[in-house]
Amino acid sequence: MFFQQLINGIVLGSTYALIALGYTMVYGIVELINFAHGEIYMCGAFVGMYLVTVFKVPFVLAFLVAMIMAGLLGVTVEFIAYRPLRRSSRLAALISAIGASIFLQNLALLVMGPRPYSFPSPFTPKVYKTSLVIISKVELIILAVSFLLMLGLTFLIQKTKIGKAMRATAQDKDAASLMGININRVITTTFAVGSALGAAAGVMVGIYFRSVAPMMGLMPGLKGFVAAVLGGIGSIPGAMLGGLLLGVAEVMGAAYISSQYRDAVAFTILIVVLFFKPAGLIGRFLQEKV
Amino acid sequence: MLQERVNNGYILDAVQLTRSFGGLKAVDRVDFFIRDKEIAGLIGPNGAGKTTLFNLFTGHYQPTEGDIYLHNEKIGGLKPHQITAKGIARTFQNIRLFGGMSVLDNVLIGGHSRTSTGLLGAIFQNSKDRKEEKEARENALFLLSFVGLETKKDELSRNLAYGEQRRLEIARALAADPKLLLLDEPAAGMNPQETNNLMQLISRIRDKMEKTILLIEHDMRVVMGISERIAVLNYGKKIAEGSPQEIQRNETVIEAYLGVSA
Amino acid sequence: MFSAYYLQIMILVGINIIMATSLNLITGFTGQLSIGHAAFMSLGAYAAALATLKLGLPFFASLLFGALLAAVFGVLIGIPTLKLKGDYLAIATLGFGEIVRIVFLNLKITGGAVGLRGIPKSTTLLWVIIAAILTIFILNRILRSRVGRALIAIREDETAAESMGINTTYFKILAFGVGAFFAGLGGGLFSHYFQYIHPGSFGFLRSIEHLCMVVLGGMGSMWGSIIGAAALTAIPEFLRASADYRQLFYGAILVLMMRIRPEGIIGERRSRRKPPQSKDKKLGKINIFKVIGR
Amino acid sequence: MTRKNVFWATLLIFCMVLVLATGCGQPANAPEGEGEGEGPSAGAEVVKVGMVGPLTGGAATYGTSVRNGVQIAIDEANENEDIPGVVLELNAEDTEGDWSKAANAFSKLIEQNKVNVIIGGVLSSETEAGGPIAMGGQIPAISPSSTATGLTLGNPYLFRNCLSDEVQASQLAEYAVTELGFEKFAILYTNNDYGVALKNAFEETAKELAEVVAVEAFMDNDENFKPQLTSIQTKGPEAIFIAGYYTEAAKIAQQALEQDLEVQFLGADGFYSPVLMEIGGEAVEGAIFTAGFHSGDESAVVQNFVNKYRELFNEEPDMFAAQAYDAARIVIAAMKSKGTSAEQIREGLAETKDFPGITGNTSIDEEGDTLKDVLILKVEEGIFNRIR
Repeated sequence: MFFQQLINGIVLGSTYALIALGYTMVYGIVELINFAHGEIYMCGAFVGMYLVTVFKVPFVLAFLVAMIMAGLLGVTVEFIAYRPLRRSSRLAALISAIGASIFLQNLALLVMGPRPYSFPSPFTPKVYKTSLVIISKVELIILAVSFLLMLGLTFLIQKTKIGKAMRATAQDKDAASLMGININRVITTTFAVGSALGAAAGVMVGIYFRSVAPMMGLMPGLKGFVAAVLGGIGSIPGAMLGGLLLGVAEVMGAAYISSQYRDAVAFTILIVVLFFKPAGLIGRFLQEKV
Repeated sequence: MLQERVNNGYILDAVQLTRSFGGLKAVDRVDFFIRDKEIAGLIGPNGAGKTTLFNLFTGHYQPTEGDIYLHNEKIGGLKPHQITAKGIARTFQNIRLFGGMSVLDNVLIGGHSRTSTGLLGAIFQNSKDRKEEKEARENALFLLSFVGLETKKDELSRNLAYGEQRRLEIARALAADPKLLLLDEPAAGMNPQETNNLMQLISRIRDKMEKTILLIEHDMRVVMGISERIAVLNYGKKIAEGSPQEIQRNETVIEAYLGVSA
Repeated sequence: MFSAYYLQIMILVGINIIMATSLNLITGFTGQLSIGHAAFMSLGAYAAALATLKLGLPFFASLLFGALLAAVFGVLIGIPTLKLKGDYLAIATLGFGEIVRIVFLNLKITGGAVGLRGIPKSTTLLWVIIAAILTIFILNRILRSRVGRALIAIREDETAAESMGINTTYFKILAFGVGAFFAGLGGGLFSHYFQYIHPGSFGFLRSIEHLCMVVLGGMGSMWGSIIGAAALTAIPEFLRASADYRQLFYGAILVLMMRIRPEGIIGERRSRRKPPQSKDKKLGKINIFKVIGR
Repeated sequence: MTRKNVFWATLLIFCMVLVLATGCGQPANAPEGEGEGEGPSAGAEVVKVGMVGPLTGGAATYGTSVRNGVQIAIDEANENEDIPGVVLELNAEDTEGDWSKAANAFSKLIEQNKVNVIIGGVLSSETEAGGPIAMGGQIPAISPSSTATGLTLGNPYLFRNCLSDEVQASQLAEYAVTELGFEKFAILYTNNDYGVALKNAFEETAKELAEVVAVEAFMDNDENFKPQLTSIQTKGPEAIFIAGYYTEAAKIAQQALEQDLEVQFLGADGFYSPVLMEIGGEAVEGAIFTAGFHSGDESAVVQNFVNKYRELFNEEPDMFAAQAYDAARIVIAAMKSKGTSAEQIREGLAETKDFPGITGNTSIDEEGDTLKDVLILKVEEGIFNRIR
């Protein structure tokens, strides 16, 4: 049972990790907790579901279109709700983000109605059994896609020009700007990429759990944020690790401690980790210069 | 808890003080003392470990090795607020005022360790607390007039001019009624006129208020002009110590600054 | 006389003023971002309700009991603040809030998922007004004293505050304790007004609502929190007129208000720019040649 | 900067105006040309019926169904002029699923809208918070779905129209043991008042008659049930009783299938929604659950409701909608027999006896609780069939 639960945790954790990446990228660049990220995840899932069920678009194409649309949405949200507040206090931006989140959630509710939509799996259901674990095809696909996306993101950030610009901006916005980096473009790209990853998570969770609903972003959004902090917010490997750890912690908490206290266990682990590593697992704790 | 030590007449005495950051020894076995009521200077090229030494004295860093004694009482390992209460106050290299607070409030905070009103005192405000607050205000206003900022007392400190901010930092540190005042580059960024005023102010603090002063300063006119004794740090080590005249003639010091190998 | 509806809104405004001003002490004045204020409220609400129901304490004593219990937990959650800063602290408080909610959801004595019913309706508008005024009065006294200055100094510059002899750890915990005390008081009033409590109303969305009140009103402004609490209690009720579009408008209004006044309704404009830096030190380096060469 | 601010401020004010404008047009189903002598409502007295429930937030799907059900009942009554000289107007208020906001909604409906009766709240916590307010305002309220034990006790203004959790869970347990022959049960319940009450009742009966090998919990709006299912799987039950609503039940069944956990799924009236099959697909095939409503019932009232619901809202009704429809019809019947004032409605509700509802014959006892027949349904080839 332990290995089965571990697999359960890793699959859940990899979806958290994908959501956490969106938070952490945005945070790394603009130090903003993008509260509307959970809603972007939801919108991505809706776009994917709509394309597949209504327009009969092949799944892979729908997946990519959902990512692009969510990227555009992320950029729009940044433009309307965050950009005007870039020089204001961080909390003002946070409240604006919360407002954007409420707005998007209820827009979806008005347009789509409150009932969950079914998101039929594009894959023929199949289960792989070994002596230790049972894993389904969808789960394997989620793991593979998450892994590929994370690999792609790492490549984007480490090897490409825009990735370098992102890293430079994350280090020091003013200096990056002096070096001729177009900060606005970097921020736009960050929001687009982060949102696209969120949408990828949304679509995959949609097919995994076979449903899409306007409120589906609320809890995963929160969990993704927690995962990002757990790993060390602003750190990309941290988000991946934090997501996996949170997923495994939640599953193990439910399995071995109490399913009633599942989230309490996960949050206790969070607080304990932060107590010993005040800047998350991978985050650097910058000793303030006196 | 605090070890006593033989009285040697020093207000501050650091023995074999070392502080490492990873492999780097920012301060390396430095012996350093300050006599009561003197103005001492600490100089050295950038990155020599001067501010690290300050941070060790004020408890912002814990010494890796060695001890610090304030009036023969061991203070190494204490927290900054405990050290302030024991009588060391400081200013910062890159001004750290409480920008959103008024000038007067900044000085009142300086007096934090000399007052005692707690939560219940704040709420019920009996006569003792009211008296304490009144005295603290009077003292703060006196210090503001001492540094020449009495007319600005209600302004937000972040709206002050640069030189005024430097002086406010000094007033704030004085409000802690320290035995030893540490000034970290007080003249940085000042014009010659402001620098002159600052030198006079520092001398007055020692003479009128009878404080001991240690300053880090790059402006040699200031250091040489008012210090009675100067220590020179380079690469975390103390390379020279003596009167301004001795330091100016010291070969090692000139080398350290010019970077010429002998 | 007011209709019972307006009376209810006024009572909620009063309770929210207590919540917002007490959170303002922690977040606005001391600068410790907390997204777990609802947890203190629920602790006070449950403790006061249980004190009334199980111990038979009079209303006033129950309120005090709830507030004190919340304060104890405030101190407990204040302890991780020794190390955590900014968003990490925010997340820890959020986690704490969720833990409290889940515990209340599963405990027998609190009625668990069914909630706790049969609490006597002792809260009246007069009680709420007295409590709110008392809260504001006490918080104001604290803020204008040595203690308050120390708290604000921690917000402005923690390192410098410590250098001024302020035991930052102690004062941060104190801020959490005092903030939680009044949040617990608000919770006690809340439970004795609705006669029923359930953990569902004390989730992180409620904490965020409190934070919105503080930020919208203006961080570190007592009047700001009062206005913010009143506005964010009244606006959703006012928006009931827009039926299905209510929450949509609510979200849009939050975004717009922040755009118009990022510093809050009452609050000074402060930018994220860095404090003035000392000028280039190379100037000093050149000086030494002059002096030594002389 | 300032000019920009003026722009945004204008936008904000514009929004506010829009709010008011939409607000004025809000009573969507208020009869057109009220009091102007048009149509059947000429000179008719308008009686307002309030509705309280979650129309936004995580539970919005249940609240919306309730509103839809009530809407149909009221439209019908107005069309048929069931109560001569009276036009009913629905005033729905949102709670966001938060009971303290439900209290505001109750208050507002009573004091501002001056409703004579309220249908709601939907969630038990909403009704718990609203009950005292209804009593204070002397306005009767009838909840279509709040199943919490003892909810209506000591409150003469509070009624409900739903199956009792205790009754349906214990009947199902009995049925599962005696008729279906199961001996080892697992329970997976949602950690809210509904799930807990069902779990307790089922566990009690099932333990008397057979064995309960595992009890696991989940939260409202959860999506991932793998850890609980994995734990349950190791205990090898023959049947799992899911004490929760259809969205979660469908996902549980789905994930159990993926995990090769082949068991009989049992449930309660929370299963009753087409969403169960839409999301659950193959996995929920064969699931057995208790319900008060069956859309396959050939009776005219049921078919009338189902058809109207499809026509108006373009979807199949669920359990909430059906019970809300009945609750509203019980209210209308009370108005017909006693009168339309709040006190008269209260008397009428209290005396409800053998009301022929689409959710079965309904009587209200002296405590305001409902007595109803319990049906047992089974999912067969994607539709619900009645098996008892």
